[in-house]
Parts: sequence; C-alpha cells; structure tokens
Amino acid sequence: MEHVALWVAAFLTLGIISFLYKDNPWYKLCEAIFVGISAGYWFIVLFWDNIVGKFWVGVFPPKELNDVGELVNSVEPDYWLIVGAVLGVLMLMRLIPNIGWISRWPLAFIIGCTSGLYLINYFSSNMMRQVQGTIMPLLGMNYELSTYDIIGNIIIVIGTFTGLIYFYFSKEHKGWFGRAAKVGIWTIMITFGASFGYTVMSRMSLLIGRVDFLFGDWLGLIN
Amino acid sequence: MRVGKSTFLHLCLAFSLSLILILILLTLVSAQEVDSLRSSTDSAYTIPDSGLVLVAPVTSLIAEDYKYDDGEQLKLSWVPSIDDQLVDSKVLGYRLFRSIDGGTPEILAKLPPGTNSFLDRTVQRERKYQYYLETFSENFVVQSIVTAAISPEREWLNLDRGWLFIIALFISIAIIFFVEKAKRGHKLYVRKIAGLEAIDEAVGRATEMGRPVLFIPGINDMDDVQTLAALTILGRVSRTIADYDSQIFMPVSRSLVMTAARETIKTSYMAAGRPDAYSDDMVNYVTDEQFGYVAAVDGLMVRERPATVFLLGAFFAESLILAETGNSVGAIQIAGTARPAQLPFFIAACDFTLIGEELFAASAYLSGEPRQLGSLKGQDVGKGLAMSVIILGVLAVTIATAWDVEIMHNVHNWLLGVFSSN
Amino acid sequence: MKRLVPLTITFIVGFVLIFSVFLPPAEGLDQTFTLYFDIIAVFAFFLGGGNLMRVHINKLRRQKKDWGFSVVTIAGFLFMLAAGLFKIGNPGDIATAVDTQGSLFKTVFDYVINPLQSTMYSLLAFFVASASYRAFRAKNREATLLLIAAFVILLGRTPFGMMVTGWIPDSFSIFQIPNLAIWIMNSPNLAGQRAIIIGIGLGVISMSLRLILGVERSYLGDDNA
Amino acid sequence: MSTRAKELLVVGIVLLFCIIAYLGKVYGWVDTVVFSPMVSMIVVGIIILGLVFVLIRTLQGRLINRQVVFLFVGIAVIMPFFMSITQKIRTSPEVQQLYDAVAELPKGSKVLVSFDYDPPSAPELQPMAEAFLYYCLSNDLKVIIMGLWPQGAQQANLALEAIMKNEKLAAKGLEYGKDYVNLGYQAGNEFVIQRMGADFSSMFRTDYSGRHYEELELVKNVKNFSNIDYSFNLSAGYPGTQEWVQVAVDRYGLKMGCGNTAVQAPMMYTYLNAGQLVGLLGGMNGAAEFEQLVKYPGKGTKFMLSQSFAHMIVIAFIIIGNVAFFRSGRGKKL
Repeated sequence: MEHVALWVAAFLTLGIISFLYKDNPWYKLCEAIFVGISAGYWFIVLFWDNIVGKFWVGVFPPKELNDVGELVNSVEPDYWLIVGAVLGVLMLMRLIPNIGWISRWPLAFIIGCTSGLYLINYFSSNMMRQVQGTIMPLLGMNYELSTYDIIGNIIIVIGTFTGLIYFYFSKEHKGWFGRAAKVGIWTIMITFGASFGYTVMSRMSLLIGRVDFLFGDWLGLIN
Repeated sequence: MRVGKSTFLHLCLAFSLSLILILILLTLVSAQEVDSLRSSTDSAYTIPDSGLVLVAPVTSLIAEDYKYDDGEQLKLSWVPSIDDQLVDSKVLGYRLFRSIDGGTPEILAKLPPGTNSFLDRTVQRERKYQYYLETFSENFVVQSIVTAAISPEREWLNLDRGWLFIIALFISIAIIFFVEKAKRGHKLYVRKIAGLEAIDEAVGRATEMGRPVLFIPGINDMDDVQTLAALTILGRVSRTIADYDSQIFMPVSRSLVMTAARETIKTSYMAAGRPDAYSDDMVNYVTDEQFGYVAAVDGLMVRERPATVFLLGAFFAESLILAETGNSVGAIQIAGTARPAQLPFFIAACDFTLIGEELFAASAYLSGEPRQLGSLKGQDVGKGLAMSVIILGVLAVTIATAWDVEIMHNVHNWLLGVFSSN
Repeated sequence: MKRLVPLTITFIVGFVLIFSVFLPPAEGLDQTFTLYFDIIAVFAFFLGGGNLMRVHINKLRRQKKDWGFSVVTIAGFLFMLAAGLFKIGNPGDIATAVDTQGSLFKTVFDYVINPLQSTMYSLLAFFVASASYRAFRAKNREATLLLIAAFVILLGRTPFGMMVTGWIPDSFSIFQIPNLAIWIMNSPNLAGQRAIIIGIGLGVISMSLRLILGVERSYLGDDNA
Repeated sequence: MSTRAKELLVVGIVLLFCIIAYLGKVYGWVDTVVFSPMVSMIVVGIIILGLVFVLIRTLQGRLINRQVVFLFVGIAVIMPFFMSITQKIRTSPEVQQLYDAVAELPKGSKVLVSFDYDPPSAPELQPMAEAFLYYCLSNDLKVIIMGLWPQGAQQANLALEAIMKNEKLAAKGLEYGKDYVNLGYQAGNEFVIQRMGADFSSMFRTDYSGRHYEELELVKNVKNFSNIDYSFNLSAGYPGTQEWVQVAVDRYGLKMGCGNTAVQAPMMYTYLNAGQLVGLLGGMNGAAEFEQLVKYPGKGTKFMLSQSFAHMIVIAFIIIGNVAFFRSGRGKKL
C-alpha cells in the first residue's frame, strides 16, 4: 500500500512539473484527476458542513433525554435557517426556463449582504485604523527615537500622504499635485518591490519540499 | 413595471433619511444610566490557622451591564487577591458563583489566577443576578462579598461606534451628493486610468487575431467585494466584446460566481442587441479547489491561446502562476486586485495593473455615466478627509511631544479616540 | 417587476446590515446572513457541479479532442461524491466526520489532492525566477525603485547580504543590507501599504453604495429577459 | 530523430532511472548519493558557466527561453541536496540568544515545545523542530510536547522518529514518559494557553497515545507554567507565537523562544526587542544556523543550501536581464 501511495504521489508530482516544459498528455491527465477529484471533495465538505452541520442540525437539533426521561431538543431549533434554504431553492429555479429570473432574488440578496457587510468592515479596519496608525510624532525632545526611526516616521507620513494623492481621481495630476502623486507612486513601487523580494523566500521552500519528497521519500537517494 | 431611475434613488434616499431620523430619536431615548452596583464593604480577612495557605479575598467586585449589547451580557470586574502574584502565587484560582432571582448560588466558572474580569454571556433580560467570587489556595477558600442584584439591559444604539457612524455617514453623503450633482448635468473631471483605457484596444486585438478573451474573476466567492468589483467590470467588458463580436470564455471556481457571471454577460449581450450570440457555455464552473482551478486555467490558456486575459478580483498565491502562463502565450493582460501582497506579481507579469482602489473605481469609470463618475468624486472627499486628519494629527502630536503643549496633547488624544472605533 | 424586486432586496438587505453594526439588538444579523450565504452556496453547487458534468459529458458524446480526459474527470468527481456521501471506509459509523483518518475520502485527499496541491503551488518558484528575469528591468524611475527594493530585501534575507556589507562599521549598521532590508519593510513599505489600504477602504464604500442604491445594476439582467 | 521521439526517449530514461533507484531503495542496493567536494565544485562551476553563457546570449540580443530559466531553477534546487560542501553560515544574534538560553538550562530542566503548524510549513519548521529536540534530549533536558494545530502532534512524532535514528541519542536509551512526552493536540487556540496557566492537566487529561496525565512521570508534578523552565514555540500562523507571547509570556512570565516561517518572522522582532521573546529562528536560515550551533547537520542546512542557490539564481537572472537591457537599450518580450 505504501508503495502504491508513494508512486501515485510521485506520478502526480512529476506530471504537474512537466507542464513547465510544455502542455502534454501527462499534465492533462493530472489536471483531469485534480479537477474531478477536488470538485467532488469540496462539494462533499460543503455538503456535510453547511447543509447537514449548519442547516439540518440547526432546524432539527439532535434529541436528548432530559431529567424526567422525556426526549427533548438539546438546543432550540432555529427555524430562520429555512429562509436560507428557500433562497437556495430559488437559486435552482434557473433550471426552469420560464421562471429563471427568480434566481436573481437570491443573487440580489447575496450582493446586498456582501456590500452591506463590507462597507462598514472595510471602512473601520482599512480607513479608520490606518489613519489612526499614521498619526505619530515626527521628532521631539522628550521622545526616545533613533535618527533612523525619525527618518522612517517621516517617510511613512509623507509616503502615505502622497500615496493617497496618487489615488485621487477627480484632479489632474499636474503641477505640485502631479509631483506629489509621483512621489506617491514611487512609494508604492518600493512597497511592491519589498513584498516581491520578501515572498520569493517562502516560495522557494515549497519547491524544496517537493524535491525532498521526490529524491528523499520516494527514490531514497538523499537522506 | 418600469421604475424611473431617479424615482428609485429618491425612494432610497427617503428610506435612509428616515432610518437616520429613527436612529437619532433612539439616541435621545436611551439616555444612559450606569447600572454599576458597587459592593459596599469587602469581607474581612479570616483568622489565621496553622498549616493553611491563607489568601485574601478579591476586592471591589463590581457587576455591571455590558455596554452596547442586546441585553445578553453582564460584565464583572474585581481587583485580584493581594496574594495572587506572578511568581509563587499562593492563589490557585477563583471560583465564580451566581444566583438567579435570589435562588441558590451555583458555580459559574473556574478562573485562573491573575484574572480580574469576566463576561457572563448566559444571562437574560428578565432575570436578576447576583455574584460572588471564591479565592482558593491549596487548602483554603475565602469568599468575597455578594454583588447587588442586577439585570442586563438592552441598548438600542452602540455609542462606542458613534464616530465610525458619523464619519461613514459623512463620506456616504458626499458620495451620494456628487452622484446627484452629476446627474443634474454638472461636468466632473476624472483622470485617465491607463489600464482601463486599454480595455477597448485589448478586446479589439482579440477580434483582429480571431482569438478569445479570457476573464478570471479571482478565486473567492460572492461574499468578497473584490469578486463583486470584478463582475461589475465584466459587465462593461462583455458589452465591448459583444459590440466587437469577439469570443469570451470564463472558467470560474465558485458556482455562485458562475450564476452571477452568466447573468451579467447575458445582460450585456442584450444591451448590445445581440442576445442570439450569448450562450451559457461562455462561463463554466471548474472546481472550488484553489490549485485545481489554477491547473485547469493554465491548461486552458496554453490550449486556447487567448489574445487578451483579464485577471480581476481576489487572488492569492496563484496570481503569478496565472499571469506568467498568460504572458507565455503572448496575451495582453489586464490585472487588478485589492490584495497588496499579490500586486507586485501582477505588476511584474501583466501589461496593465489596477491597484487597489482603481479596481473598485473601474466599473464606474468604464460606464462613463455621470452618476457613476460622481461616486468617484465622493471617494476623493474621503481621501481628502484622511489626508487632513493625518496632517492635523501628525502636527498635533509632534508639537505636543516636542514642546509639551497641553492643548495639542488633547487634540491628539481626541483624534486617536475618534479614529479608534472598532 | 423583474428588476424592481431584486433592486429592492439588495437595497433593504444592504441597509439593514450596515445599520446592524450600530444597533446592538441587530448585531447577530451578520452571522445569520452569512449562514444563509453558506446554505445558498451549496444549492448553487448543484448548478456548478451539474455544469461540470454537462461540459465533460458533451465532450465525451461529441468525441471532441481529448475526450478521454473528460472521462477521468467525470469518474473522479463521481468517485469522490460516492466516497463522501456514503462515507466509505469510515472507521466507526456514519456519525463520524467525513474526513476521519482512515476513510477513503481522507486517504484520497492525502495521497492525491495533497501532492497535486503542493506541486502546483511549488511551480511558483519557477515562475518567480522567469518573471524576475523578464520583467525586473530598470526601464524608468518607478521600475528602478521597485527593482532596488526587491533586490535589497532579497539580498537581506540570504547570508549573502551580510557577506557583502558586513564590513560596514556598527555606527552605520543601517547600511548593512540585512538591517536596510528590515528598515525598508518597516518604513517605506508600510507607507505604501497604508495608502493602498486606505484607498481600498474608500473604494469599497463607494462601490457598495453604488450597488445598494442601484446605481450599478449591470449584474441584474434586463427587464425583457 | 523527431522532437516527439526525443521527448519520449527522455521520459523513458527518467522513468528507468526512477525505477532502478526505487528498487535500489527497496532492496538496499543503492545507498544515498553524495558528491565529493570535487564533484560539487564542478557542478557549481557548470552552473556558473551556464549563467555566463546565458549572459553572453542575452548580450547578443537573443533572449533565452523561459524553459531554460526553469531548468536553471530546477538544477539549482536539486543539486545542493547531493552536495557535501558546507555553506559558511553566520549566526545571527537572535539565534545565538536562543542557543544560549537553552544551553544555560541545568540538566533535568523542563522544556515545553509547542508544535503549531501543519505539513505545508514543514520544509521550514521541521528542521528547527528536529534540531531543537535533538539538542534538548542530548543534553538531558526533559521535553514536554504539545500542539495547538491539529497536525502539530503528528509533526512532533515525525521529528522524534527522525532524531532517534541518531546514534548518540539512540545510545542514551531515552524513555517515553520519563525523558519526553507528547501531550497531543488540544483545540481552543489561545484559551488553551490561558487554561494551562492555571492547570496543564485540565487541558491535557491524556497524552497523545491516551495515557493519563497523572501516570506520566515527567509531567505528573507539572502544574502550570511556573514548573516550566523554558518554552519553544514552532509557529506558522494563528494560533502561534503572538498568542503565546500575549498570554503565557505577558501574563504568566514564561521564558520563551520561537521558530517561525520566513513570512511570519519579521513581525516577531518587536517582541524580541522588547525582551518578550528570548531567541528566534526565522525560516530556513534560522533552522540552518541553529543546526550548526547544536552540531546536528540536518535538513535545515541541506535545504538552506538549496535555498541560497535558488536565490542566487533569481538574483543572477535579475542582473543578467538588466545588463542586457542597458546594453541593447530597449527590452524585448521573452
């Protein structure tokens, strides 16, 4: 069994890597396996978690014996969940040509949900908290900061400020405004460079892990 | 029934205004009374006895209503026993007892040493609760006094979030104001966004080459705003595609996105007057699995060789895999995401990249409708606010720390308070 | 009618959720609505999964190019559904979780999905290199800044960085590449991140409002459809 | 010979090689392959020559194929696994700090190791785990293992299995329950840490294999953090080092060091500077440095070499790309 498992894993690993050379039947086979198996996997996980775990158990909670020996619900059933199921069923109305438009209702519900939920969420965490974080002293006598930190703080404030100018839509980037926007885009470019350089490191370790599997666990050429 | 767009907007405005009015009224009604009941005296120290590890009880035990909830929590706080220390503590922990409506006290929780507060989430508004704490050592137990009876209260408004509400409201009103203003025919300037200017050309190129356009809306579901942004852009892009008579195909990793995308593309084809050219086969579900989806899209790219690739929405580690493969087949690529960590990869491998906010502004920009453009102007008001607060705050705190100016300290603290809303 | 109802639903749901943040009695609403979302998503999967089957069955029927691979996909999909729905090989009874160690479902995950996933992920290492070779050129001032920042951070995270600049005296330690890398991460990097993040916050507000107020309605389909 | 035939030939050769190597492993014909320093140097030389060739080609205005870039990355990652050359590794202060903290502990001290990661992060964290456990056990420190991530305890067992193969350790005849225990996984994230502050046994009634807490000689007298002399946390995210610092260190005064993935490590410097953490291993660098300090050359050192090679390849390609760009003026598409 262990031999089979190792060979299957190795076969799939090499198949995916072969894509780097060019598209080929081996890769296509791995791709077909991957798509089929993983689509089934996720449906099953969602089904047991959401339909059974959240919906069914929520509406029909498991029974248990109480002190007097009667069979009662362990928790109060939550009949509101049925609304969700009804919306879900409306979604399936797409399959019936004449009333297919009803499926827009659950869609509209979802869009309302997402916009409503994120409006405040994003606003408080992205805007409020970040603005608050940028309010910091640049220099000061009773303030223990190294020169580097002071320079750093000044750069953070100026960078954030000019970065925002770069994102201004309703004013032409000309004159001092344009120059500030330029500084803004420079800051943003440094940010991108930094995160690129930073992520390269962890990307390599993934490949190293795979190579270790192929030559170590599978072929046993290295220890 | 056909509803005029303006009537609908007015209805929305009326509804929201009335909601705001109700909110203000509610604020006035729920005048705050603090229900903290302070224990009057703390019980005395027990007489020492040989062999016992004596510990002092906790002091200042207070039970109060938890602020800004639906009357479902009570907050307890106390000063830990003086024998409760970080190192070699004599106190092994606390036991919290609660009696409901004057009944027999029952143990509610066992708490580790060092604890000085507890949130009781198992209370009901109609009941009255009393609490006391036992401090225990290896072989000794001492009780605190019992708190006065208290019930949790329901607050209608979360005043902690007052500033959040006011600032969000201010920016929302600014956006709605400029939307309305633009509708009345005020000309608004919007700067050019290179990635969006390129869309027409990119789609045209696909038509010329006789190759399809590939649209990837990210890998998240409809519960991510970035996916919504991608779909709104899809609306404009597919309109252009319908006009140019190009081909589009769109593999997606979520079933809901598939449904929504089909609806969107269909609408665009209708609007372009070519409903016959639309087919459900343009959008296909692949798999929910992140890398399974990537494997399939990569394969598709090299086999179909699209002339133009759109990568808009929420992307994670797959961003570069997709963008590099797209690049290798010689496609023009227009990418955009609001995930800062993935943006550098798009910048490196794509021809045009929409950075963060530009992704959300894109559909408004592309529509060219004055009302939509108005919302962009409204956004800029928000940026202006953020920038002025940053300047003001930085000045205040710098002056305050450098020269110790009292009033600047106050300004600084006030700003921090305003923007700390959670 | 076909258009008004969805617009109204979006409007009411959106507004109620916005205000629920400020009204403690309504605070649980977001969780309830998220639950609804989860449930709808599974129903939608019947459409998605059905679509997957249809596409591949069509390929098979019409004997299109590469139809053999479609057979594999269909077989894999059905196999996984069967393994998961009937909990084949689950130690214990039907009540145990579907991914209990030892079940067929979990085994397939461990030996098939897992290697595929991590290999696909590891391809990134190759693409990072090819992107660096092709795209990181000092074409203009912006690209140069990006390049320099990336270069410094890259060097700073390898022993190389210390080797090159280790001779710099401690009083100028900031110019030693590893320190410089940390400084870039903490200062200019943070500034750029902040500007982007604040912008995103505002962009989301504006787009959400457009959707809630029905200014943006491209997703809703046409009246005549 | 047609391209197709060549491709099939290559696949065939590779397959044959794999089958022989596998059979060799199973029947014990082939031992692990190690290049002599001479061969290693030649391999490095060939890689460098290859890069020079690429540079010349690029200077001539002929951009190389992306497949060639991929090949270089592949070779740069694979070859170091077989090399016997050792990289000069400079110990960074935070790694030294961790080593010193553990080295100072008197024999018999109790060390708590929390495994808060899963297999995807194993290439970076597993070497740290092995080196740390090896050092503790070979220096007569008592190790208590636990995990806040479901697969953490399993990773710990893998690490233990690997280090027990070491002769020095095998000779010590270490006993489970006396010299080390694995308490297993406990759900509850930071609340687990908080409850452990009062009472370990309330969170871990049994160990990994189901033995009762009180039956385990090593831990039966361990009440809470005050009985722990040092703690080491291997973390790949949440819950992880941050939670340990906030609860166990800040509230219960636990002395702690940590090993983090490269992505997470920079965020820990604040804690390190504030003295909340005593020692930090960041990414493969950290693992390799620590392995060298404790004289347990394991996978970290090996992986590190691969990683350095891969980084140098990336850096080399950036340089080549830019040199070519400045020579030719305008860049062309690959």
